[in-house]
Formats: sequence, structure tokens, C-alpha cells
Amino acid sequence: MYELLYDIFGSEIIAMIIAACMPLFLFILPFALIAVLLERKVSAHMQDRLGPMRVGYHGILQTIADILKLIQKEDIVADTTDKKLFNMAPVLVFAGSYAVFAAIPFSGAFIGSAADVGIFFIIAVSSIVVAGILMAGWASNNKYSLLGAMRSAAQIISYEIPTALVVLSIVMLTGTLSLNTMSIQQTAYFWNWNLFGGAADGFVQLLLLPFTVVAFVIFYISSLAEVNRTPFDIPEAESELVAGYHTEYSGMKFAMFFLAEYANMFAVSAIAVAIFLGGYQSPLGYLGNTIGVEWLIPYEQLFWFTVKGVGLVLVQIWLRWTLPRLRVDQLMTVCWKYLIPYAFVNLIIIGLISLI
Amino acid sequence: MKQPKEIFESLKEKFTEYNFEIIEDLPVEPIISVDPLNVNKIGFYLRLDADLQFDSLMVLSGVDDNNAKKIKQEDETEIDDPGTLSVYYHLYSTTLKHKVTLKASAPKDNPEIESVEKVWKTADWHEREAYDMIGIKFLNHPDLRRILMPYDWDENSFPLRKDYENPEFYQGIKVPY
Amino acid sequence: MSLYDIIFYLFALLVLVSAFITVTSKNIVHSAFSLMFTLFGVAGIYVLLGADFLGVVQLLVYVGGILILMIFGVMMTNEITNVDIKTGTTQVVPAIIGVGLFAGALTSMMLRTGWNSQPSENMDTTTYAIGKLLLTEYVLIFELLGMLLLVALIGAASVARKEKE
Amino acid sequence: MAIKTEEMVLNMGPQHPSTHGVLRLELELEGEIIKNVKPHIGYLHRCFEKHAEAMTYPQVVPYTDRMDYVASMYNNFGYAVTVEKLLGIEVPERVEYIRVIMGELQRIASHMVALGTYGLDLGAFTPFLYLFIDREKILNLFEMTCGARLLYNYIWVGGVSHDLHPDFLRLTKEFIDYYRPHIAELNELLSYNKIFIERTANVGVMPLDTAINYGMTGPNLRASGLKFDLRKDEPYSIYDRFDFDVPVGEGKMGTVGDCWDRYFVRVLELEQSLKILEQAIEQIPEGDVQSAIPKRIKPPAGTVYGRVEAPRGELGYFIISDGSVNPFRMKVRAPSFVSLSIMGELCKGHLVSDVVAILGSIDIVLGEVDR
Repeated sequence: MYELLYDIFGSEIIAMIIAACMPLFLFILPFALIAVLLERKVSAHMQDRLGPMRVGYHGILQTIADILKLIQKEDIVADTTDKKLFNMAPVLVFAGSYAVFAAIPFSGAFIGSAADVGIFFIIAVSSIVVAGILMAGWASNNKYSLLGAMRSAAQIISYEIPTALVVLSIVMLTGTLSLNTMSIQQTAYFWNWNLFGGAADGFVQLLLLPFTVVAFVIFYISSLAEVNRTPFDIPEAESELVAGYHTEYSGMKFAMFFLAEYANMFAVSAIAVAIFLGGYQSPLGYLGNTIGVEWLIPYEQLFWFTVKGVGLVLVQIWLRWTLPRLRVDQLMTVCWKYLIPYAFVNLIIIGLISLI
Repeated sequence: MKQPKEIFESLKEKFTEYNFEIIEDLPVEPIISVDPLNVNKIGFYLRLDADLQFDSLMVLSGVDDNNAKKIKQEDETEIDDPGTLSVYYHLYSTTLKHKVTLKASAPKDNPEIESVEKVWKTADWHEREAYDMIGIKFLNHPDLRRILMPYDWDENSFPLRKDYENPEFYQGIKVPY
Repeated sequence: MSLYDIIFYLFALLVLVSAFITVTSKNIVHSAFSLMFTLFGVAGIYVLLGADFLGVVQLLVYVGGILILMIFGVMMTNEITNVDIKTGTTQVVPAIIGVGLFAGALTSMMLRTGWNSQPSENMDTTTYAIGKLLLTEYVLIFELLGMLLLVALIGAASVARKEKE
Repeated sequence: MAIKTEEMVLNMGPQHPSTHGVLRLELELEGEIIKNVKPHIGYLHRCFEKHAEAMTYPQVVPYTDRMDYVASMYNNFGYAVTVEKLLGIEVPERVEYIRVIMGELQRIASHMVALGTYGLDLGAFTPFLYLFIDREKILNLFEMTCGARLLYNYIWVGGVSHDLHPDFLRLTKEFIDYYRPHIAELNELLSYNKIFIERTANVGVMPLDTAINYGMTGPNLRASGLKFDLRKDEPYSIYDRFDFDVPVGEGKMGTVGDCWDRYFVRVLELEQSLKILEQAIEQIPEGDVQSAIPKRIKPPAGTVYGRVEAPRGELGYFIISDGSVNPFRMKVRAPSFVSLSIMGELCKGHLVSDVVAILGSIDIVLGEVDR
């Protein structure tokens, strides 16, 4: 994509800046708008109610109205906050979740960076979010915020381990760290997806199948924890900690946390898609190939990627409105006593099988 | 299952040194009046005795009896009897299913009544409320603070006393607006 | 000035400024957070040098792990709810002497070194090479480090374990 | 090796999403572990007892509504029963049945709020709304009867304010049939949810002797394993005519008297209330709804303590009458007030999240705590 822009503008700098901004304007913002509306509508219909209905047809403009409201709101900064850090934190959180999008392969032609260390980069860069959350919690000078931040940091750091272990097992299977390569490997029909044992031969694939499914489940659970969604939303548990680390934030700064949360939701879903669900590959084959229109394929891939990603986001929403929330020690128990050992065993077994 | 009369008798038997009275002519429920400074001992007896087992204190209510009067003395001078403040204890036994009501009265100018918090934990908050509203001082209560009224409420102002008058100002704000 | 240069200078500036703040800030939490930016900038420079794996590891280990832990620790040390966690300046004269000597040594080193610059090779990927090296040439060190980490892990677990009563 | 740590004091409330009103809990924390809890109440104090002294007996009724505003009908009920006991009068049959029907509907509605908000406290949003949809149907029935949806002023001393709407009994029957399957749905969605059980079982265990000593009543006491229900043990009104069970906590998921038991006893009570309702609707006679009592109620001098089994426990009115038209002293034994006093005992050694779970499970209404 960068090369394309470079051809158009002829300047590295402009091309870079535009390439860097594109996911924001083309994807994250529209996605956040839709996802917030989706969350409200889906939850409403799950609960036998209608949800927003007033702004636009069936309330479809509700999020836009909300954002306009948030922009106009007074930006309250409490007197005893640490102002520098307080102002920096939302930016850092958003930057962290935004940086993840650089390595996500939306389609064969739309990749921010097809870097070889793609998945590794994503895991690494998302730790900036933790720093931002800690910063927000500490700078707010509010006990609820601090508790929320501490919980959040502990939670995200803990759950990075099973995530990394699972990713590692898939990396062993595929032999690459690049999400793009992984996606390419899972081409042609859905039984080649890593979820179903990858593109290995018949017998090996059958052998791998249970373990990759387990890997996917572990990955999905820990990714839920990493983005603080129910049942792991204890950092912002509204019934205990009011709103956790963003209790003191208002107006646009709050909106940035909000945006980051929804961006994160999609990011983890996208990673799950890229690693396990065939990435941007169509499960059924491409229309572009069939009718011989080659340029259609990237767009088809983008479509499939988005569909899969949004599908997983929908599952997140579904879980959120169904399950209660875990307690902080139970959360750690789930991570350290169940997910990590299973992930370890899984890692070893997948490693052994992939040696065959 | 025992009637208040029998309980009254057994109390009198057990604690010969204290005064007990039974008020039976009231409609609805008879009341045993007990010594205010030894309520806790009586309480322990009532709770632990195998025939009584009053393990539950249903309610503890402070009451301003509003019986201040002037007593004429022999030399024709009058002195003020400030009247009494009382505490009613409604007891119930969850095992034997019988009930009894106790009453302890203390003079209004020095309303000291022994706390029964050690006997029935539930008395803790009820006694705080009685202190808060009526101004009865419960001796040996672990944490006798105001409970419903603000902590900075005037120390000698107890809203449920019959002679209570609204303060003019509260925290600089005029009250009768 | 090419894009590469601009990004390099941005990262360099980030590293220098945040390192400066780390050292001079009186507020420990500010120091800790600016140290994070320093490490982040260094990671960026690694990537610019073609060591993408190293850069990511830097980010993962230092920013995501060690620094978060440090901030955790700093927050826990003092009255956590008050913002004034302060450091002071002591031993000014010895510090100046030490810094002067060190700076002199560095400057003279910089001036005397013959800088051989080489055109950058477009390294395809460093991951394979690192992996191969770790499991062949440095396998002993790799294993020893693994043992060390295991020992640390067990030690941490036994320290954190609840005492039996 | 003991590490000395500084304790942190966290003020939970008075404005906090899960204190169920304006309650302030002063938590002394060591990390996230509770060392001590001090409830501070009185933010909603409306001087009910002082007001009552200035009112005539019938005038007090609307004030009782405002105590436990989630179960207003039962507050009226308890007050009416107590004053009638003081007056020594009987009320017409039909009134008794209406009162029982209203009381049990109110109990269901009140338990719905309790269960729903409990789920909400633990992060489950959906059960809350499911329950509120059904509660809405009960409120519709109430509205149809007395025009009000929250504060009814319906059960008066000596009778009720209006007779039932002609459709009321039919619609109530329909509601019973409609609602019964929803209890199973609630169990599926919340009660037997693994995470919900993890959060509530073995948390805030209230042993029976502690519960009795702290004066727990109602579902909180029954969850600790004592089969004690004033409707059975000391039948007032006409509760002795109905056949129903008193569910007690069995420690099915953990220890007897834990949060899950307290929650589940309420779920089981829904079923029993429906059972009473069915019988009451079958048996209700025709008749007058206001017995012939004088407009000016002037009870004899004396004291009375009347107690009823309100949804939250034993609701007691202690009335001292000096023979005038105003009560001389009125003291309310509010179940929530008593229940809340055990908070400190229950929370010790638990985590911050458990405070919410425990507070929700003892089900308080601040209007009643502060009166």
C-alpha cells in the first residue's frame, strides 16, 4: 500500500503519513462507530428492548450524536491530578492499540507492514497500552482509578503469557512470525485454516486438529482478558470500581479510551482471524478467480477479513451481555492455573507433531 | 414456650437483688421493667438459660417517656423531676418461640443504661440509633456514635425527644426557611 | 533529508529528551515513565538498523515487562495515593567530577575511533539467523540462561507462597 | 515473614454504582483485602419516626410507603396489621385476601429487584433487565388497582383504599402462568452460571448463630439454615390458610449461609409466593373492603409490637399509644437496617469485589435503612 501511495505522491514522507493515517480513518473510526452501535443494539435485542431508536432510522446515527456530544463536553481535569501524565495517558493508550493495526493483514494488498516479526510486534506493542493504563490510573490520583489500573496491568501482563504461548505453538506449526505469510498458508477452503490443523497433510492435520482447537479457545479467552471485556472486565468493573482507570476522564479524553477499547476489540479479533481463521482468505474460493477479474480479489479478501473479525467481535459482545464478571483472584487462577499449563502442554504437543 | 408472667417469676428468682416489675394492664403486650444498669446480665441470663433461650433481639427502641413533672417537697418548694428515658427490648426465642418485652428506664438528666451489645450483636446499631435520637448513653458500648444524624450534629440535641426544638442554624444555613 | 533520517532523528530526540527527564525529574513516577519512552525510542532505532527482532524484543521485555514491573513497584513504595513521590539531589561535587571524567573519556574515544561506515545490507530477516545461532553456537549459554530463569521462577514462587500456619 | 504494609482507606459511596443507594462504606484495605468495613448511613434520613408523632394514625400510611420503596405494599400491610392489633379489630375477609395477594405480588416484585440488581452487581446485565420486564407486569397490576406504581398508599388501617379492578384476578392468574417458566429461565441464565457460582459460593458465609445474634431475618436468616418465616411461625392476617413451603439455604454450591444461598432462597421464594397467590385467587370471597372503623382512630393507651414477614425480613412496628389520635412513639424495626449491621462481620478477609457481592446478597434498601 505504501508503494502505491509512493507512486502517486512521489514523496516518501507524504506517502508514509498517509499510509500511517489510513487505518485510522478508513477502518478504526468507522469500525468504532459501527461497533458501539452494534454493541448497544445487540445488547438491547438480547435483553428484549430496542436500544437507541431516536437518532436516525432505528438509531443508526446514535454514536455520531454521542461523539458530537463528547467533543463538546467540558474537559474536566481534577485539581490534584498529575496533569502531564493525566493528559498523556489517553494518547498512549490509543497509540498502543493503534500501533497494533500496523501489522494486521487486512488483505493481500492492504497491509501496513508485512514485517517478518508481525505477530511478535503486535504482542510487544500492545504492552504500551498497559503503560498507558497504569499512567491513567496513577495520574488520576483516585483510589478507584489506581485499583483499576493495578488490576488491569496485572491482568494484561498475566494473560500475555498464554497468548504468547499459543501464538508460539502456531508459529511452530507454520514456521513464520509474519501474519501475512500465515494468511497465505491458510489459503483455499476453510479446512486449511490453522483452527483445523493448518495446511498439513491429511493424517497430521487430523492429529493436530484437537490441539489447534484448544489453542484457539485459549487464545480467544486470553484475548478477551487482554481487552478487558466481560467476564474479565474487572479493571473497569462498574459495580466495584465505578469505571476503573478512566473514572476521572471526561470529554474527548474519555472518548479516546473508549475508541481504544473498541479498536482493541477488533485488533484481538483480527489477530485471532489471522492466526486461526484463515486470515483474509475466503473460506470458499474467490469470485475474482472464477470470473477472471483479478483486481477484485484484494477487496474480496478485505471483505472476508472484516466479516470474520466482526463475527468474533459479535461473540465478544454476546459474552459480555451474558456472563457475570470474575473476581480478581479467580481471574488470576484461570490464567495461571488453567490457561498457562494447558497452553504449555499444547505448545509441546503441537511442537512434537509438527516435527513429523 | 413461656408466658411473660412466668419469665417474670424466673427473673425475680434468679436476680433477687434487682427490682422487677411487670406491667400487665396495657393492651396487647405485658412489659417487664428491669434495672437499667444490669440489663446486660439479665440479657445474658435470658439468652443462655436453657428454659428461656432468648437468642434474638427483635428490636430495641429508645423512648422519651415525657413524664417530667414538678414534685412538691415537704417544705413546699418544688423540684423538677426531669422524667425518664426508656429502652424497650423485644426479645424472641427462635427455638422456643416465645416472646417477652423488657423495659429499662433511666432519669433524663443522666440517662445511662448498660449496653447489651455483647449479648445480642444486633443491639449495636439499635443502641446507636437510640443514642442518636433520644440521647440515651449506653455504658460499655464499643462505638457509641451518631448513626442517622450527621456526625457534626450538636452534641446535646436529640431529635426524638419530646422537648426537642429545631436548631436555628445548621452549618451556617438557616433551618426554618 | 530522507524519510529514514527524519524517523531516525525523531527517535533520537525521543531517546535523548526522555533520558534527560528520567535523570533530572524529581518525581519518580515521571522518571519511570520517561524511561519507558527512552527504551521505546531505542527499540525504534534498533528497527531502523535492521534488527527488527531485537527491537521487538526490547519492546516486549523492557517496556512490556520490566518497566511495567518497575512502575508497579514505584507506585507501591510510597503513599500510593499522593502524587508527591520525590527524589532529591545529593553528592553534587563527586557527581560532577565523575560525570566530567566519564564524558572526557567518551569524547576522546569518539574522536579517536576510526568510523568505518558500510552500506547497509538489506537483511531479509533476522529471526531465522538468531534462532539458528541460539540453537547451535550459543546453545550452552541458551540452556544456562534457561536454567537461571527457571531457578528465578521457582525462587519467586517460593517467596510469594503463603506460609503454612 | 510479615511485610509491613500501609492500609488504604477506600470510601465506597455515598455515590457509587453498587451501594444500592446513598450508603457509604469505609473500607480499610490491605491491597485488595478487606481489613474492616464501616458502614456510614443516614444520607437518606427523612425523620419518619418524628413525622409519625405529628400525624394521625391513618396519615402515617403514605409515610410508610417511602421506607422500603421497593416493597411499599408490605410496609402498608405491616403498619395496618400493627395498628389493627392495637385497636383490637378484625377486618373483612375480602380485605385479608386482597392484602395477601398484594403482599405476595409485592414480594415477587421486590425479589425481582433484589435478584436483578444482584446479577448487575456481579456484572451480569441481562438478567436484571429480564427481571425488570416481568416486574413491570406486576407494577401494571398495582397501577390498575390503586393508580400508583411505586408508592401505593393502598392498604389502610381497617381496609384497603379501593376494591380490586374487575379484571384484576384474571390478569393476575395470567401473570402467574406467564411468570412461572421464567423462574427456570432465570436459573439457567444466572443461578447455575459457573462464574456466578464462583463469585457467590463460599463468599460471605453467615453461620446460623451469628445470623441470629445479629438479628438477621427473612431470606438472610433462612439462607443460614433456620426454617423461620413469620407467615408460618406467627401467622398474621390469613397466612395460616395457605399451603406453602419455607425454603432454606442448603449450601448446595458451597457452605450454608453463603451469598449463593441467600440469592437462591429468594429464587425459591418466588415459586412459593406464586403458590400462595394461586390459592388466594381461588379462595377470595366477595365483600366490603373497608370495615366500619371510625374516621378518627383513637387507640387505647398501650404499646404494641407488630411484625410481618416483609420481602427483606421481619418488618416490625413498635407503637406506643397515649390514647390520643397521634402515636406517642413509633419505632420501625427495618429489616435492612438490621441486615446492614452485619456487613463488617461478613466482609473481613474478603476482596473488594466480594464487598459488592455480599452487600448485594443481604439485599438492602437505603430508604428503609435510614427511614
